[in-house]
Amino acid sequence: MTTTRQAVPTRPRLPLDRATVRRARSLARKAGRPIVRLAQDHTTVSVERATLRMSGLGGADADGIPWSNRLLDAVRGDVGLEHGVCLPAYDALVRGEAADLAELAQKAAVGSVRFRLPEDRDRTRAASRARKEVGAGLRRIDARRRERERLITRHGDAPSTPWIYLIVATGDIHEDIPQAQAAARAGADVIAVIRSTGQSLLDYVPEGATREGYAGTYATQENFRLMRAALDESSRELGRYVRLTNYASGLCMPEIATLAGLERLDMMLNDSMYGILFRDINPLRTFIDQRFSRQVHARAGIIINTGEDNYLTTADAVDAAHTVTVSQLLNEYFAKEAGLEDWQLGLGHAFEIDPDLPDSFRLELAHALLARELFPDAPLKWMPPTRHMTGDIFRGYLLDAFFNLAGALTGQGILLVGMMTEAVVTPWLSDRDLALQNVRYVLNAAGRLGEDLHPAPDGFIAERARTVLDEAVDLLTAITDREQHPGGLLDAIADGTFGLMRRPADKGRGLDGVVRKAEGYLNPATTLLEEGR
Amino acid sequence: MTTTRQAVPTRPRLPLDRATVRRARSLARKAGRPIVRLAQDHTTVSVERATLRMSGLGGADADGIPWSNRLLDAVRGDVGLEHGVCLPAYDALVRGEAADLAELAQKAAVGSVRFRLPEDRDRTRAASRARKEVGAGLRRIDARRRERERLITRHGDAPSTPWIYLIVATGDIHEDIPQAQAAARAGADVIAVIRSTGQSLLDYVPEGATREGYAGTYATQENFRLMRAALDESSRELGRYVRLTNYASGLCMPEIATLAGLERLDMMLNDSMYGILFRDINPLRTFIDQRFSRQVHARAGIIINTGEDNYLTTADAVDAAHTVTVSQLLNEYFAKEAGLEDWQLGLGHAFEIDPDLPDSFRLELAHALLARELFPDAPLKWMPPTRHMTGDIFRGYLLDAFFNLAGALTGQGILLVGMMTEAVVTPWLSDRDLALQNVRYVLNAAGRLGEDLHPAPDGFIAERARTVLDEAVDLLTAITDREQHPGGLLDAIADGTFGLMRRPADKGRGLDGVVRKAEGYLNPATTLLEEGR
Amino acid sequence: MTLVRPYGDTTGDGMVQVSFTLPLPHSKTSEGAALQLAQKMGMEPALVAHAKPMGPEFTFFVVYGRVSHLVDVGAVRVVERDYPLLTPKEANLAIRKALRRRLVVVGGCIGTDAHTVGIDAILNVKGWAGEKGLEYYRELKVVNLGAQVSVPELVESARAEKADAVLVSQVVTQRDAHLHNTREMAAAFREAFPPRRRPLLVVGGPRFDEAGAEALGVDRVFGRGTTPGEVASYLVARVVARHTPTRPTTQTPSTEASR
Amino acid sequence: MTLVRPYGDTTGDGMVQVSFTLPLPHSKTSEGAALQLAQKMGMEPALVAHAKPMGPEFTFFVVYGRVSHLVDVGAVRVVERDYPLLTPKEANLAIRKALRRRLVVVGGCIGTDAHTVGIDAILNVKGWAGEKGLEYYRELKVVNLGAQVSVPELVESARAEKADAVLVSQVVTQRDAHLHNTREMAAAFREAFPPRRRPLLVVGGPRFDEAGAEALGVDRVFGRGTTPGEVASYLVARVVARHTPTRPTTQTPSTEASR
Ligand code: B12
Ligand code: B12
Ligand SMILES: Cc1ncc(COP(=O)(O)O)c(C=O)c1O
Ligand SMILES: Cc1ncc(COP(=O)(O)O)c(C=O)c1O
Repeated sequence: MTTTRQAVPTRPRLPLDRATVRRARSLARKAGRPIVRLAQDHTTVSVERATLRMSGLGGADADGIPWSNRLLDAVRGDVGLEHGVCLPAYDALVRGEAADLAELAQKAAVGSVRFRLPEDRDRTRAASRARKEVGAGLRRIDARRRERERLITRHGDAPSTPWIYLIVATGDIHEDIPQAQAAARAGADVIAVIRSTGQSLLDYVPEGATREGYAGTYATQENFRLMRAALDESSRELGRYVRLTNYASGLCMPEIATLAGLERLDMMLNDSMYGILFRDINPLRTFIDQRFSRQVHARAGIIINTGEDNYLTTADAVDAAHTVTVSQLLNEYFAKEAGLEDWQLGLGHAFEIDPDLPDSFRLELAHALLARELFPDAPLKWMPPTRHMTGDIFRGYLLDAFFNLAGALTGQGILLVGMMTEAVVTPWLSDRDLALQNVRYVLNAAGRLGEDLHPAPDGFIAERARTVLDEAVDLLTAITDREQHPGGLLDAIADGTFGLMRRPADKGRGLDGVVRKAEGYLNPATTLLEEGR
Repeated sequence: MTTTRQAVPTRPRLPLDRATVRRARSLARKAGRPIVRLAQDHTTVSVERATLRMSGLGGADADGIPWSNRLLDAVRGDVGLEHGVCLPAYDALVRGEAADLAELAQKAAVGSVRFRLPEDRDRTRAASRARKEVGAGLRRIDARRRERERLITRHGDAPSTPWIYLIVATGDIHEDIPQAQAAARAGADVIAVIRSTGQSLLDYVPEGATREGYAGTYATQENFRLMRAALDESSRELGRYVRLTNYASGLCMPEIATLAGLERLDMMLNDSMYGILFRDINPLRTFIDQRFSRQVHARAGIIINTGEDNYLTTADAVDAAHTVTVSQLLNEYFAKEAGLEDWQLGLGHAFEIDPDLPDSFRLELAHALLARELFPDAPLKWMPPTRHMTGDIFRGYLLDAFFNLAGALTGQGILLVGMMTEAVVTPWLSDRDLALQNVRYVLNAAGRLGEDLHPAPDGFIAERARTVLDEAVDLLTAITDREQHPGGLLDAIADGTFGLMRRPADKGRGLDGVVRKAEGYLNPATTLLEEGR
Repeated sequence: MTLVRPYGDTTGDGMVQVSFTLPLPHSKTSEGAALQLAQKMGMEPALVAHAKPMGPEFTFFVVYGRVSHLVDVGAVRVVERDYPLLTPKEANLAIRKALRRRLVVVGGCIGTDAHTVGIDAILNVKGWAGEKGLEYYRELKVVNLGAQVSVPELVESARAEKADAVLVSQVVTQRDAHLHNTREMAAAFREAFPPRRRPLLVVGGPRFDEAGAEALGVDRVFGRGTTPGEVASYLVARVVARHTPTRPTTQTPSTEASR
Repeated sequence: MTLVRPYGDTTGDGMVQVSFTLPLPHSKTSEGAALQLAQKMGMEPALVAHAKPMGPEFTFFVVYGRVSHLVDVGAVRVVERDYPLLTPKEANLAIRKALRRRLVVVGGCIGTDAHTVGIDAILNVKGWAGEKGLEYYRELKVVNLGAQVSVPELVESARAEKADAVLVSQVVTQRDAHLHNTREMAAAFREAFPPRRRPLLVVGGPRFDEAGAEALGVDRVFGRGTTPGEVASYLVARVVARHTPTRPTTQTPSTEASR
């Protein structure tokens, strides 16, 4: 399956020791493998609900609780989730309790169906019906992927890299839409609608078009649809396909991923540890949800964006630079294991070094080049300064310019456009316009300066990159050392290794939604996704 | 005599063909020599008044007309200026008409003295008295120079290059002073007090402290004194010598230069063609005045700043890039002929390329590196964007950042700090503060990036620099070609070669102040200045 | 010298810079509309220095001009520090003397706000701007509940820990989220505790107006750039005052003594 | 839909950004003073997003907030183009038909202003923004006096050239230099010419308010971004109107005929 690849422009090279790079990758694999096994052995309420949604179950009851939650809760109440939701649910359909999942959910909600775990022939029948319906859902996702490819061919792709990525965040989908269209018209290649502050901790996906988010807009299937349609209109108008991004994170990560696939979103924020560290979601829950959501992304042809930038908002960007590298290597391992390809790996990093530090810009170049060198085929996601932004909007505009310059010089794939009002408000319409002007000037005036930049092999920049890589290898060695971390990566997370946040494996939200799979567990979504590759 | 030299930081190198460079210099010499001869053969009212001022004649009459003008006009009325003002004036003193020049001027103003051209013994006496008094003035200038050197030793010099040069322009010396001190405190190494719009066309130097300039403050001896004293105070406070700049330009260029020497100004704007092109001052008048003023600057240890940047406000910065180079070569030739040394040559150039042009920043780097390469020992003066600045102050702040970056990367000596409000108002206090913050960030964060910049010998940047140099040689060839320009440089100026301004040699203001020297012309200032070297 | 004007480059010139977007297409009329707004803001004369169409329906403006308003510095009411700044040592001593037990602080980010860096800057040992955080104070017991704490949870913790003070951070301000959440929190505490037993309520965050405590129903608001030392000093001053029976009060100090 | 408010990120939110300097040292009080000024400008609530001391006596502020002012687009009075835009060809034709001679334009920068780029953009063949300048028009006679022309010189040239129109540029605006100079120029022309023989007076420059013609005593003001074509079209419309005797007028057209 061919998909657009980003052209890598001429850029400075950094000589890294190949053996060290190989060692870093193999340590990441060693650290990640137990987590993958853990994910394989468990399911979660959200993974199961995602499977129901894939089969086409949408809508919500009068209180706004989605039918997928209603149905799942009823099944769990009756027979538990150890065997997955599909067997009991489809068994009920096979038994003729309802014509489809929607009706079944409604009946379940009023207690007029009881579920059982079908066995033998019943099991086979339920399983085959489940496989058929889930398979139909997967084919809808496949169709959306082909549709994207068609539209890109028809309208053309983003004209150059880095892709210009802009955030919209009014809280009201009907304000977001014109703002997103304005941003696209002004040059954005990617629009991200950030989510209301509270959503990630909701254990359900809200329904319908929404107008009441705080500092972001709820991610709902309808909001996805509305925005994608609006951007399709913009793509037609502008003669280039404008991508749409949202967040597969929080307690509903697998469901959001599924909805993204169904509504043809193009990129999704999807980090292996973000929810753990910054939303205090339970680590097991997160890793299990994450594997499923990445399998869906892989299938849907969605590019993921990881969240290493966040660590540098709580930890120092110089001291913790190597934690970014370690996390990128882990995210890469988890992503590939889930079936994602290199071109889908928008690994994150950020321009967050204290601007008062001498040579701060050269340090940023070193860090950015290191990521570029380590992941040459990934469309790296380069995040703007946030932590050291202040209410001095002029200084903010200046820092963003140097962020843009570093992005251009080091061949980043996706440039999240910084806003001069970072420390004041969620972006205003004019902030985005000014920010795009900044990007355009820098790329146009100095974008090709990378050709003239040749960091000396033993100079300041190369030296710094090597140091960070070495520190990353040391950290990975420590994480995988049974003496220091008997619980491996989970122990390291509990220790505050990433972003200085301490998150023990048995704490955090959503642990009660984690279920160990029983012997006869069945989930046709997982099966089909894993077969599909 | 030792004077601080600016350290040249590590910077990218540009391979230029040495033979072409030599050829460019010899053509500039060829173009400039007739102009020097012309200057040697003439004097002007301002040169003569400068000589009177050097002898200590200050003050003005009740209408504000300086005594030096009064005296000069009386002498000219009686005997003409072909022999210089000194012989008739000092002859009158020797004759006992007055105790000193001041009294003589007062008497001359009311018509109670008549002047004659002394001969034989009388001439010798007048000449020797003139030489003595003018010599005393020159020794005051020498003392000021030593004082500067002492103060630099005591307080320390500007901590690094480029020197940070800031403009003050309220029109009121008493508002200028606190603003200049604030600027110095905020990091300025050089303060320039720009002049009221009208001053350059006044054929006299205003007197006293002034509060009524438009878009600049009058250059007067008293204003010089007040500001220099204020900056001496700041230098003490800050532990570094803060330099003061003004403008030796306009119809009184030689007098202003003299006052600058007497009041210990440190740098002076002093271009060989600015007055011609941008003030429509007669070319002969300008070149004659210029030679004298440069001799004074040479003696006073003052660094001159030339005005090539101005061409790019009326002509296109890419099309006319080579005219900047030609002018720099001419300014260099005229400066050295007048006794200035390399460290005194703040040759001008500017960041004025249309920012919408692709690769505009790399083009700027090419132009800036060319100047750096051609004049390796001169403290080049790097001027900020002005022409393409708009009322979009955010964009302005951005362009200034890239100007600062280019300045740092190419090792410029003097950085005139750009203001985001360039297209709106003369700088506000806060504009300067923000502008300095911009400079500080860029120099601190990326100032040493020059080490990593290596334009390929046949790459975009080197290619562009070579093209400009070749075009400069072609233009100089044309200027010195008798067929094309029988009148040499004067014809080229008349043609609109520089800044697209056409200025014929027989037009423009101040031609009536030009006088061909007679056989017995005497001016001890010129004599002493030329002997001094 | 209590009356001042904005300063551009001359005393009294009154010059200011303004930028805004109008939901109008760019035209002479919308430039006129921008000038009208500037005039309503008191700018006269005003100059539209920059007008930039942003799509067909919006225009961004930068306006410069002179305002005639006078600023009466004498009339400015600010929340000045009305307590002595103590070192950790002094603070510990004062608590020990007045309370004879540790002073209990419960803190967190309420609502859906997950910005913990600010409250951590105040509470964690590591501190902020070179000052150690409240956990460093031996006589302070700090319970940091972290992010996205619901108001009922917070009230419950405060009760369970017998908190002397509750410290709440609010960073997200879009649609006045911080104000709503703070009011809700204050109301819940007023409901849950009798007046004299209610813990001291303190909110903080970079976009709060420090003068707004009363309107929000809390005891104190801390804004941008607060340091842990200021907060500790404030807590000591207030809680110690509450526990020092020498000061005359209209209420009986009975409940105080029992705590 | 004639009433609008500034737009931050939501219709009607009224959000604006302001920056200014106060001649006060940085302190809570001066931050309060900044808020007071913002309130006087109609911002409520207002947030001091940034406060930066500039030396001991000044503080720079960036303030964000909501203004309650409504902009009444219907009440905006702008100088809209009240003449047809002509191509050079059309303009030449109109002049030839109405005047039967070339229309004479005298231009320059008066006072001490030496910014000729603007007037040259209008007058020189080269032109501006892709349009040729007035010199390109066959039926226009352009006399460009250049920079720093004194008012008496200008009046003299206008008289000597029998100018139909005088075009003056003013770019320097510090201390309202452009307004003073324009008023002085207009007064001099009123003094030197009988009303009907006075040439059309046009001033231009980037910081003029186009609505100010009357107050300045000139016939028209052109601002930022004027193109030569607009100026030529205006001149043709006005001068041709003067020379078209069909329109009723209270004055005798005698002098007109003699020109
Ligand atoms: C770091 C950061 C994050 C981190 C938070 C990590 C963490 N664990 O805290 C991450 C990346 C997770 C994050 C996420 C989001 N963020 Co955020 N984030 C920031 C950022 C860059 C810095 C905030 C910060 O740490 N400041 C440093 C601390 C020390 O300062 P402070 O909070 O002001 O605290 C000081 C004082 O205010 C005071 N103080 C603060 N609290 C208290 C409490 C008490 C009791 C006292 C006494 C004093 C006090 O003392 C502190 C020390 O002086 C700001 C932008 C900026 N530069 O300000 C945006 C910002 C705050 N984030 C914002 C948004 C919108 C979000 C999101 C909601 C976006 C989204 N929809 O996904 C998410 C979700 C978060 C959520 N649910 O709340 C917006 C808020 C806009 C607004 N005005 O409403 C901002 C302003 C960015 C922007 N312009 O859009 N963010
Ligand atoms: C180029 C320039 C110069 C050049 C001028 C060269 C020349 N021959 O014109 C040089 C370098 C010589 C110069 C010198 C000075 N300058 Co100057 N300069 C500028 C600059 C960078 C651009 C102006 C320009 O050319 N704009 C392009 C033209 C095409 O635009 P325009 O003038 O707006 O004209 C358009 C319209 O306004 C209109 N228009 C203009 N005039 C007319 C007339 C008529 C009749 C009509 C119909 C239309 C019309 O049509 C034109 C086309 O659309 C501005 C900053 C800026 N970016 O704006 C400063 C600026 C104008 N200069 C300024 C100053 C202070 C000076 C000096 C006084 C500084 C000093 N003290 O030494 C000197 C002295 C000049 C003097 N005596 O007047 C200030 C004015 C501040 C103020 N608001 O009062 C500015 C704004 C810079 C600043 N922020 O300090 N300058
Ligand atoms: C990697 C990642 N995931 C998710 C989010 C969104 O947060 P939430 O899940 O709370 O909407 C972010 C926010 O920036 C992020 O960086
Ligand atoms: C080289 C040069 N000389 C002189 C001046 C000052 O102009 P004036 O002589 O009119 O004061 C300038 C203005 O920028 C200049 O660039």
